[in-house]
Amino acid sequence: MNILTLFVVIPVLTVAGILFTKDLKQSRLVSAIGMTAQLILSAILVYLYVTERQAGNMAPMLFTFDALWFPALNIHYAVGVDGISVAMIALTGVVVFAGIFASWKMEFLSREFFISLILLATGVFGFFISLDLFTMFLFYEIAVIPMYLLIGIWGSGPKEYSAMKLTLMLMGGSALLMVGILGIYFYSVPTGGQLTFNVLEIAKHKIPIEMQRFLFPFTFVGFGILGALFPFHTWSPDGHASAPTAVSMLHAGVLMKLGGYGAFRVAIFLMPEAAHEQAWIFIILTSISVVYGAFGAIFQKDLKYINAYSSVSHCGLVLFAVLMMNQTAFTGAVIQMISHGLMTALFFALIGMIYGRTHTRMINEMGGLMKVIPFLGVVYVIAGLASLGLPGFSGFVAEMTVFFGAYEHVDLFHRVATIVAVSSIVITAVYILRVVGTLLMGPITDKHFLHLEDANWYERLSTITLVIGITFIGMAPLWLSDMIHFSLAPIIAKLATIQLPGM
Amino acid sequence: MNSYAYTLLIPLIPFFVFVSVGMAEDKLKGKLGGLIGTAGLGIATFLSYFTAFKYFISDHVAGTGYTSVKAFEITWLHLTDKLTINLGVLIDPISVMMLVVITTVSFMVHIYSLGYMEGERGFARFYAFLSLFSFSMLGLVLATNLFQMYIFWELVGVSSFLLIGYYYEKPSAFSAAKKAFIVTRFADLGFLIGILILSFNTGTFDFKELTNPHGIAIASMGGAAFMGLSVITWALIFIFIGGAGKSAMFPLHIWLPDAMEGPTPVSALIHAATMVVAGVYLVARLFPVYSQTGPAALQVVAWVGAFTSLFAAVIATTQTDIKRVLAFSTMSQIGYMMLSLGVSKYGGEDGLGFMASNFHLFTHAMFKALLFLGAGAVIHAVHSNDMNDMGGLRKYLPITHITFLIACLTIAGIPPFSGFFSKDEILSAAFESNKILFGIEYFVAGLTAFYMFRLYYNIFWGHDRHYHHTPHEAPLVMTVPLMILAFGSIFSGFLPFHNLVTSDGLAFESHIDWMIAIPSILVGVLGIAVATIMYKKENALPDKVAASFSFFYRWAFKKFYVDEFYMFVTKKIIFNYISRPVAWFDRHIVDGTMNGIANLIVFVSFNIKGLQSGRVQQYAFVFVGGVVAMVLIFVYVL
Amino acid sequence: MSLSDLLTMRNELLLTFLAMILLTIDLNLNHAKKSWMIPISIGLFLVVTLVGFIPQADQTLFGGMYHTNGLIQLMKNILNIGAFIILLQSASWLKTPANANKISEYFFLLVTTLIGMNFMISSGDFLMLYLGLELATIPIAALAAFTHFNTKSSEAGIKLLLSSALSSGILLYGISMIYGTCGSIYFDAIGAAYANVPLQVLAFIFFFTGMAFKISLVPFHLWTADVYEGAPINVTSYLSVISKGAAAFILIIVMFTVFKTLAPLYKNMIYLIAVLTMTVGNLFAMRQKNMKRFLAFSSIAQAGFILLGILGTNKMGMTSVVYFVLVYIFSNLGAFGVVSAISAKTGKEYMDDYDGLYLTNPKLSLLMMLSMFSLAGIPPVAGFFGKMFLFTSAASGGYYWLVFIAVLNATISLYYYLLVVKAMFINKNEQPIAFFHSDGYTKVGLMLCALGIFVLGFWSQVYEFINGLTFGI
Amino acid sequence: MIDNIPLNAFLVISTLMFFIGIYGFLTRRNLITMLMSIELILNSVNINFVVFNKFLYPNQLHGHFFSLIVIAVAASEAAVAIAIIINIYRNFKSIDVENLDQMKF
Repeated sequence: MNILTLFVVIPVLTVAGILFTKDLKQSRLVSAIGMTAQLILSAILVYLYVTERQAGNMAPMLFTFDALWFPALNIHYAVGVDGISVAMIALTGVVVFAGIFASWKMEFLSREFFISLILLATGVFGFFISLDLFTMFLFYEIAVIPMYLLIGIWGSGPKEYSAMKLTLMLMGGSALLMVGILGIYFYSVPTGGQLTFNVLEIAKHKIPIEMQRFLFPFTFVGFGILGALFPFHTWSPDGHASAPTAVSMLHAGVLMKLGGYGAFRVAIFLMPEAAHEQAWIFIILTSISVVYGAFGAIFQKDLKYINAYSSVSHCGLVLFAVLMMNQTAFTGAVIQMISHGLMTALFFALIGMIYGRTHTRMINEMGGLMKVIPFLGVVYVIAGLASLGLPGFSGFVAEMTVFFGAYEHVDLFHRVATIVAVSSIVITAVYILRVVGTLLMGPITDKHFLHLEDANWYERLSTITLVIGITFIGMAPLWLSDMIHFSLAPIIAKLATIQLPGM
Repeated sequence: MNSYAYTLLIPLIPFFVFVSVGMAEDKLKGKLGGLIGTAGLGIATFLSYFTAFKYFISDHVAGTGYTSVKAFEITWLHLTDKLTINLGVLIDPISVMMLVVITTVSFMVHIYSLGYMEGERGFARFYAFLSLFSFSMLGLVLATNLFQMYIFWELVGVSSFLLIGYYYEKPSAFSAAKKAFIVTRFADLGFLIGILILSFNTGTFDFKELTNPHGIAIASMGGAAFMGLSVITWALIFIFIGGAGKSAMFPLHIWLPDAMEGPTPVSALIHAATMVVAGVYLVARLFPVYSQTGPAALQVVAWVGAFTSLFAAVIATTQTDIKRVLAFSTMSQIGYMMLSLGVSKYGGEDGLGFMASNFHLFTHAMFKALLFLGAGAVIHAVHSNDMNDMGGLRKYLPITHITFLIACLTIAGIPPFSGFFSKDEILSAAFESNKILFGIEYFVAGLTAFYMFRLYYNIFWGHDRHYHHTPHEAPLVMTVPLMILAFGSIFSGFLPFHNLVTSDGLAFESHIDWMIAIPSILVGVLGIAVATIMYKKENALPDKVAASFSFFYRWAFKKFYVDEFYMFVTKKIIFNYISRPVAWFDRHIVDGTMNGIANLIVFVSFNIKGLQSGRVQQYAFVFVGGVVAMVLIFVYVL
Repeated sequence: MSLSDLLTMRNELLLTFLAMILLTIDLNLNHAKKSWMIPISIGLFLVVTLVGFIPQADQTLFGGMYHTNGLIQLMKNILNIGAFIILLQSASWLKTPANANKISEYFFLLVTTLIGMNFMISSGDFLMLYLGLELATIPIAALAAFTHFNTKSSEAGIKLLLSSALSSGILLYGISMIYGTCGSIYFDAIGAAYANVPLQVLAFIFFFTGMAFKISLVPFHLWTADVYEGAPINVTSYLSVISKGAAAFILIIVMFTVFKTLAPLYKNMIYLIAVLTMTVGNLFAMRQKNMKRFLAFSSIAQAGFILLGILGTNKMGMTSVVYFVLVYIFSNLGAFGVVSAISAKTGKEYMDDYDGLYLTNPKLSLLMMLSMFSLAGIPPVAGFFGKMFLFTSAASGGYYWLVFIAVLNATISLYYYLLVVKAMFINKNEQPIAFFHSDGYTKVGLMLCALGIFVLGFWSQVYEFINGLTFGI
Repeated sequence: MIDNIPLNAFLVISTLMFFIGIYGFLTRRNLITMLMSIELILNSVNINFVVFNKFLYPNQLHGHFFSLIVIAVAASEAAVAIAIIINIYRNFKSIDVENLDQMKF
């Protein structure tokens, strides 16, 4: 069997396995085994990919597998990966793994919880391996829908409202996406050819520019909604705030990345001309996202809201980078996705663990936690520092690559936008330090906190996995960056063929 | 690889100490963590001295200039086609000098802290952070390129943050740490923008390429003008903003006084001797670029330096917290260094200011570290920072007293202490360049002597206060570093800096210009004299003076309300008028629109229910109406 | 024409025999044994259904009045499968004492309407079409009024009958005009003779409204909700699935053959009606608390989606419509099956009653959730594929904005489908519906639905098979 | 004799009947009267079929047969309708269509 198909098969088998379990202990064990296998498989994939590339395989996608599914519509089950998807798969593997351990004590309807969680993961993995727009869209929706149950059943606060809002807004996004994908399909080849959903095939031809102009906004905004594009981001704060820990982790950590990845892989890759024409609108929106999210975060009091707004800011940077449309910025976008995925998952994991102890997420009700739960405190500080872009952590690498890529444009508009985006690093520092200060530092504000226990083994495992990811990328980014860099060659070649008007 | 490859170990040893001590923090009993840290830094110090010896003396061919050597370099990240971030070790006169400064002071602080921090909760953590700082700072000075410098620049920022916030349970300590981080972060934004502009115009980060005065990189600078200044000038000004933030230049200085919340050894290491001079080092590093392509930027550097030195000195005369006095004094002295760089030119004797700046950096590191550690010993003895709680301590703390006095004399510029020599060079450089700046600096020299001796007398003279227990001299681990640093303060002035650290690497002749030196000594003596009159014995004079300048005194005492201004801008304006509206806008307008759409749908849904009236005849009516409508559409529309 | 040619009509003949046999058996059973009718009927119906799968050559009978081919046979089979599932699901309701004497009547009426539908689909002229249509409608009115002690049931029956009489009157008026202008009632001849003169356009509109009534398109849908609510659940599911499916089949065949020259004109009208139907259906469905009424409006919205396939006016369009109806049958029957099972056991029909259902009846809840997702078009269940292909065929005609509106409507529909999911999974309930065991018929019926919902999407051969039979303009 | 009457006259009659039927259906409150209105509509259709056949296509019988079958279907429809109406009368003691609005919105 093709190694990529395993990425879908293993979760499905895990789900099937959980169906036969009886209680929390069994179901979490099965999930843990399944997702550990998945993590190992991700690592193997990275290794195989790198060795294959070093062996000189220059194909745009590796490990491809193609099976005709609906011959009448030429829908294929087509999978394949390049450096970008490999990186995203590895990210997903890590986050899902950490997510399982972060929900080790999910007592209520535990079987159903793990099933939904892993279904979500299946969707994400499937999305990243897909080369066929149809299956991509299929997996996209598979990934979105379990969110409703996960938030609605196991969430907190106004969970029904948040779950509904999140689901509907994301489905609204897929309405746009559907138009975009179908439009691409019907213009995928010059008149008379066999229509195709295959991304690589479509990329060989140029979609007529009038259609691109029409379809690009649909596709980009469609994916952008999932990527928390301003002003369509409002599902994110509510959704994250209500979601249970592992769900927030997965959602912010990997699901939102579907937006950025899709915007890049579909919107920009297939419709570069229109992207080039219309980028300015979205650059304005994303620059706003970046700064606006950060300012929004300053004012919040709920830890999850803070992190949700910070996600808006960071994911805004992903889309911002994608729109810059050069190799460096694309690389930066991917690294930022991975970096943000790990960081935000770590944040949400920690928030969940802290909430599990203090039973509040309001920062002004907490204080001095560093003294009682030093492990979580230290990891929180690490996450915070990573989030504000400290060198040595992944966030720095990502942001710098993005900024340099964006600044590569010589015109004033792009440069001003870049500087606006760059300024977010200060605002980020403000809110991160505010949280760290109020939450962890200072005297202990509540005497109940004196008896809190520090992290358990599974919590340590969950957080340390993510910390390792963050620091590893932060310290030695070259392999990742080069892996992505190389994979961008086809799109860069395609971009180079565009006639740039007036430039 | 070359014969300097081992220098890689100098930053790496503290790094490994940081990782190992940091990981095993709670397992390290007693002073073990501290000892590991100190030992590690001892090795690094030894290697640094060895490097200095090797570079300046053994490897040096007489009569030639010092060239820079890339001891080690790896690619860390590819950014664009041209720009690659490398990490490496660059050996040249200023980096070697900085190595010596950093390792010396850091080593002293490590030893000192064994005594000072004894029994503190998180003793090992303290040493882990110290090692992290040493690593970052060494990485910074050894940077082969601008971006590496930025990376370590951020890292020193965070280690400073961690160390200031060491007493994290004290809200004031953490807020000081936060302030330091955010202010420097803001400045780093400027640095980053500067890097962006500079690197895209020159196509390189590498210092060797950038600063080669005959290289392509400098030649390619120029570029379009923006608001009357060339793009490169703007880039350099932005980069200087970064430096100004780290070096606490006005108006980005507000974090430094608060940073004194950290443990005193930290203040000595970071906020006096090493990190705060990073800005100076940055400008010195890029000095050829500044002097060749951005004279306007250098002007900015000079004036900011001069103003800060005056501004800080004035404030220092009014403060009562001894560490804050020292902090303002640091600002003032760094102002000197900046000024000196600002007035310098490139090459030969014109580069006097450059040399003087580095010289002063070196001597200042010694005496300021000494001052801080001395202050630490005092605080250790009386458990207070406020000079009103001190007095007559010379009997109890003899060693501290003597070393402190030496340091005060040094900073006051009294020969033959080192401060005299370095300050004299700066004044000479300023004299040759700009008489106004020179005048300011003269005045500041006097002020410096005054406030330092005000401090000195307030601590060690006057009558005893009510101490909780009798103050006692610090243990030997603390006094030995004091003595070593005192030794350095006295004799480092005799180092032949004009042969070693110059703008173009070539030695030049330098001598003391007595026409400048004698008035400067006199000014220093005058300052000391005034301080002696006012503070040696308690009398009413200081209050009278304060009263007669009450308005001015109050402003100076309140640090000219700069903090309050920032507070106003951040808390009131940004928080209230940007962040709060953004949050409101997000909840009510953006989210409101989304919810509004949903509510609208529900509203419509509720209001059209009458259509389904339950009456079959109405249904039929709608049915027939539908038919008619379709007919009409077919007839009139299609 | 030999007698053996009549075997071409094997579906209709078998169903007729079945109806007769049922009546005969019923006459010979005493009261105590009436409930035997259930296994007998279902078993015999299964035989009929299976016979339908025997391949058969294309053939024409009665000079073109009746014809059959692979596509038509497929449609009939789809309807048979649906009807079979409904029969299974009706069992537990029929066993209630109130129905003890009416079991065979139920089967008889139901089979009769199915005969009508089969004739309707097979029709080659308007006379056969009309006959089939009426045969399919009038017995349903009787079925709707089946529980005669229930006022709602009678009301539903008369509302259905009166509305359908009006609509068939208008439809007939249209047919008479077509006859007047074309001189024939045969589809082939009319298709060839259609010249889009105003009277013919008018005739088309009248005809279309008649069919639109059956599929319940806005604004001809108003009867739907009331009848669905009033009729017994299994009749409702029959109406919403089989009756609607049959009408959709014949509509698309007629639209693609008889009225193909009108296509450029009617596309715009269908565009409008599709938007109206989806939107109005959704807006009404949002507020419903009664599950039957809720499903009624949801089925109106679904009908709007079917129009998207017709709009494609190509082979892809027809395939997607047939495929969608197939998927829709399973999804909707899944939902109705659960509602029916619960109603038969507890008599509860309101959404609030479903609160906390998952904790007591997890399997029913899961099936209900899957059906809801399938109806909403959420992968990986079959409904996603059905919707997706409909959208594809609409997009093939360049109707991108319509696709957008449709998907937005699907999003709104997801809202109310999720309300059901929310009730079952999220809402807390002091007194949830207690756990109960369904009888074997229901279980089999529900399992068939679950199987269909899961398999139809992934098993692409189904789509390919349909695609091999369909045609476009 | 019938040949002297033009086709249009029949069509006018049938159209009038059709609309009278629809009008009656929309306005009469009595269920039986509504049913009668339906018959009017169906009869107008019958007239159409017959006259079209007679005048336009005299050499075939489609129209005649169609109208015959419509009559038959109308009869069966009426039968079922009246059965239900009787049931309604039992339940409501009235056959006024106004009463039939238990289910709405």
